[in-house]
Amino acid sequence: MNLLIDLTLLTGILAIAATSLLSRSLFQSVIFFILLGLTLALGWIRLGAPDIALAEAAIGAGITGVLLLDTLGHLKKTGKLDKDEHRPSYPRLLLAILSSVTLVVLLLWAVFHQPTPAIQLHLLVEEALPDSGVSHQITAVLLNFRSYDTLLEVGVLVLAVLVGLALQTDQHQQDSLPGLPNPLLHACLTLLVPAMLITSMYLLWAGSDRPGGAFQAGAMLAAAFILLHLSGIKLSAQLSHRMMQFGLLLGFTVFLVVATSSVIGGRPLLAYPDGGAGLLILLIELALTLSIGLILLSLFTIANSPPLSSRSGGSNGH
Amino acid sequence: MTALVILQSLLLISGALMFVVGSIGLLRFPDTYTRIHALTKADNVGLGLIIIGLIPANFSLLVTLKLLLIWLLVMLASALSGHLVAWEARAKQVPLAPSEGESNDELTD
Amino acid sequence: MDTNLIFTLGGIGLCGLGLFGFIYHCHLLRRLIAFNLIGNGTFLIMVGFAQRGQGVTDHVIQALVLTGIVVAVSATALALVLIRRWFHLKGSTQLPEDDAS
Amino acid sequence: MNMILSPIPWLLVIPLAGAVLTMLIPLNWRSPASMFGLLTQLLASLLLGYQVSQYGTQIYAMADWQAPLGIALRADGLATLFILMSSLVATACALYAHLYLNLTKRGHFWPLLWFLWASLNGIWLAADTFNLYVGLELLTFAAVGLVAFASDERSLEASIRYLYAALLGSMAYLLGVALLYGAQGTLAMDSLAETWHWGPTNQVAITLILGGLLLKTAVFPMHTWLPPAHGGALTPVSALLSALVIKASFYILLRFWVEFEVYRHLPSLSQLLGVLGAGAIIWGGWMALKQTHLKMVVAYSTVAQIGYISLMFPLLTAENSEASLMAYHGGILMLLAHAFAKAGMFLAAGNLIYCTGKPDLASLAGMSRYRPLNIFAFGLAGVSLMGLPPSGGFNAKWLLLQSSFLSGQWWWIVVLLIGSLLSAAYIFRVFAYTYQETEATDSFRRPPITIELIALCLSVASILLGFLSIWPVNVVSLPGPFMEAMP
Repeated sequence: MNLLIDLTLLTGILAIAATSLLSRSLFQSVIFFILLGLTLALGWIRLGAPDIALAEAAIGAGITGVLLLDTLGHLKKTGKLDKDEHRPSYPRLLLAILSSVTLVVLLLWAVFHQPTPAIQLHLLVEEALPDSGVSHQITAVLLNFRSYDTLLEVGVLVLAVLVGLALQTDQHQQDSLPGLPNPLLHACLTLLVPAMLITSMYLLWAGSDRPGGAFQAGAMLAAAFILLHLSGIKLSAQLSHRMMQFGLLLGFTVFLVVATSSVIGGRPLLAYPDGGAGLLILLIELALTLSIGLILLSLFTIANSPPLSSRSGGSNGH
Repeated sequence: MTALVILQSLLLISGALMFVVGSIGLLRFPDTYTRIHALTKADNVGLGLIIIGLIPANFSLLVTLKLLLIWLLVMLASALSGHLVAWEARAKQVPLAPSEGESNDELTD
Repeated sequence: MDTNLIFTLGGIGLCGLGLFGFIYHCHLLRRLIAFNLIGNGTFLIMVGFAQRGQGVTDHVIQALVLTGIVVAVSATALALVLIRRWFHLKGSTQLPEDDAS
Repeated sequence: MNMILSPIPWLLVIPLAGAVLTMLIPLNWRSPASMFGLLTQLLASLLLGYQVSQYGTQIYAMADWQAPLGIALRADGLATLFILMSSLVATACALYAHLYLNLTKRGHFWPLLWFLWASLNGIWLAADTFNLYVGLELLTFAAVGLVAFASDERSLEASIRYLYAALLGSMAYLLGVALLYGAQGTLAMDSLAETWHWGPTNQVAITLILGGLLLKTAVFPMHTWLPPAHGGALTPVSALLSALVIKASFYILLRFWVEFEVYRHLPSLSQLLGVLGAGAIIWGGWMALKQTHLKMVVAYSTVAQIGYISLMFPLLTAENSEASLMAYHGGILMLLAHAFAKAGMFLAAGNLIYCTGKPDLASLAGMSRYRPLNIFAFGLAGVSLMGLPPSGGFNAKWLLLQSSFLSGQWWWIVVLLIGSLLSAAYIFRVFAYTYQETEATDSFRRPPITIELIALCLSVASILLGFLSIWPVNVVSLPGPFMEAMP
């Protein structure tokens, strides 16, 4: 029975992916890509990974989907979307088929000759879990055992926003998207947005002993912000530029300060003091949630703001 | 016990059928407005049936409340998005399908 | 055939499809979608393959995939910013066809 | 060892904090704050150099969790040398950028540079495969941002190409890491090496990892993204990219190659890498000879130089350990000499373009009379790239030649000779343009003397390396897991 469900999901995933890749209409491609994210979320549940399912649905399908759709809308609005889409050349098709077949064959060969792993990392995790300050293994890995990775990963998020900002010259420019003046939408927002905020906080809180955590909570927060943004209530207009920047960097800064303070205290980077791990993790996660929400919102609005007219001709101006 | 299982199965299957019907409607109906109708109505009822079918599976008050909350939120969201699509379509003056004519492919342009 | 193996195979399929699309298409948005397919496939392989080897739910690899998903969305957003600027400057959604990689 | 005195965490914390700080403070404070950061970075790298040469390889357990569970950092001789190299080159480029860019551009440059630096240090020190993935992505984003922020059409196109190639490369790397984890259940390099066994899974994993890293290093024939990106960026960025960024993926490649003893088990792969390197030397040199824009000549020269460095792989053979050691030293010296020479050359080229206001070779006419110091800097860098004595490049090529003799692979000698001739040709071609006297306009802009001196310092460093080669060779031969895995 479970096998049947798995195989159905597998077929569905592959069919949806193929449609998304090969569909003639770009709009259809994006829609099918979002659909793929949602189907994959079901797959993650089957794999026993509810945390990833949450992240996939919220970030992989939700935020990525909104970003893609929005860009598509922008390209359409500016006209002539499909005109310059001439068919790729024949050698390119050949190369594509050849390399993808090679990859698949190699991977299949690798997968069917899997040896038994010599190291069982999950045993080590279980052993160390009581000292980690949280009781949910994934949160323990993300914010304690491998917190260095997470620190750099938040750096990647900040960096993406930074590059976006660097490509705008005038940072105070408002984006061009007009809000939707729909009365029913605004009425529902008063109900939906608080519900989303509560869910986000719940996800954050749940992260210490159940599936959930800063990233899922941040994505939820970002969804609420984007919804508000789309309906015309612009957070970036409410907050000053400086406040916004501070909010973007808050999570990374708090993380870095906690990391560094342990060095000054004579312990390795990122080591939490005895007994304080749980509280510090919660503090970091709280700051991260807010920042991730704002970062994802900014990634959306930066992409949205009107690109500036190209600057002075020479690239090597002084 | 078996009666309960049969009832559950009936609810779940009919809920799934509602989804199927809704999807067929989405594909077959001629214009945006009727498609919204098919989608939202079938989904709300379908999800409702499935959720009622799930409640007795492992009864606890908390889970039941959560399931009902999910239903409520989905209904709210689908009503709202249905309304928005129709509103936008009207603003752009997407025409109603002529009673016998070709379908105008709104979703696939 | 257990669940882990099935989804590992699904991941391999996604990687293959994605790589095909990434090389075949010229349209930058389509290539971005293809990249995301490779990414999703890789994540499926990561979890499915690791859990197949370990025989239990492996929380370490799941945490890594969470990191990977966040990195992938940042990459997508960055690429979209660049694509939009490119579109604004050149009015085109693909790169000039000299010898695109 | 006292945890506060270890410079390892500071090598990561200072750049990351620098990035945050330079994003928050007003534009005109960003440079002074960064100068302070540069100074502390230099001090921290020197301290690390001292500690490693005194006490040997240092292991640093992040968050106090030991390796297979947590993430370990490892500062061995190789890592230390690269940290010192990146500190010196990045400092020079940063000073140059401070003088070269206007206030707004500078404001955006600093946070990107700090992120770039943090990721570089993170990669040099990493001893964990997944951590390397995150570091590579951080590096990619910073580098793409730096290319794109010249914000004209060419650099934008180059940055999109670069981003797509780099993303594909890191995905292949991640796929390889996934396979390794599935086969062995660990991500740490040390425990991977301990439990390594050459099954099909590991072979495929290594193939994917090498493929991805080769794409990111722009090894021929996957180099097409490199020349536009390195040639189209702003001058200090070009220097950073050519001197440091491509070295990061190469460094990871080398670590995998030696620590997992790939050379012992896949000798055919090492010959393939050598062939690709030979292709890069010849094709890159030939293309450099055909370019009409000065920076594109320098960019294609990078393609060729990557080829030289890749020649170290076929020479790292299990049969002849003496030849292998020589090839290893030669390759590392080549890499080091290239970092200094290419940074110096890009900066000198940027100065020349600044003077003429045009990027093409033909407008260089008269430059050797007008800016002799600059041409001298360009020439010194050229000497090292061509491999003329006395320079770092000469010593490196000499070691590679000897290693080819010793291991009996004479065909690489032919390649090295052809490559040297080609590089001499494209460098003298640039010179020929600067000596031309035309009656065209003689109104050149005068660059500040300081930015010319920075270029000169880097070029001189690449020559000095010829006299001081013994020091880096000793550092990279310090005992550690890496040297134990050497043939």
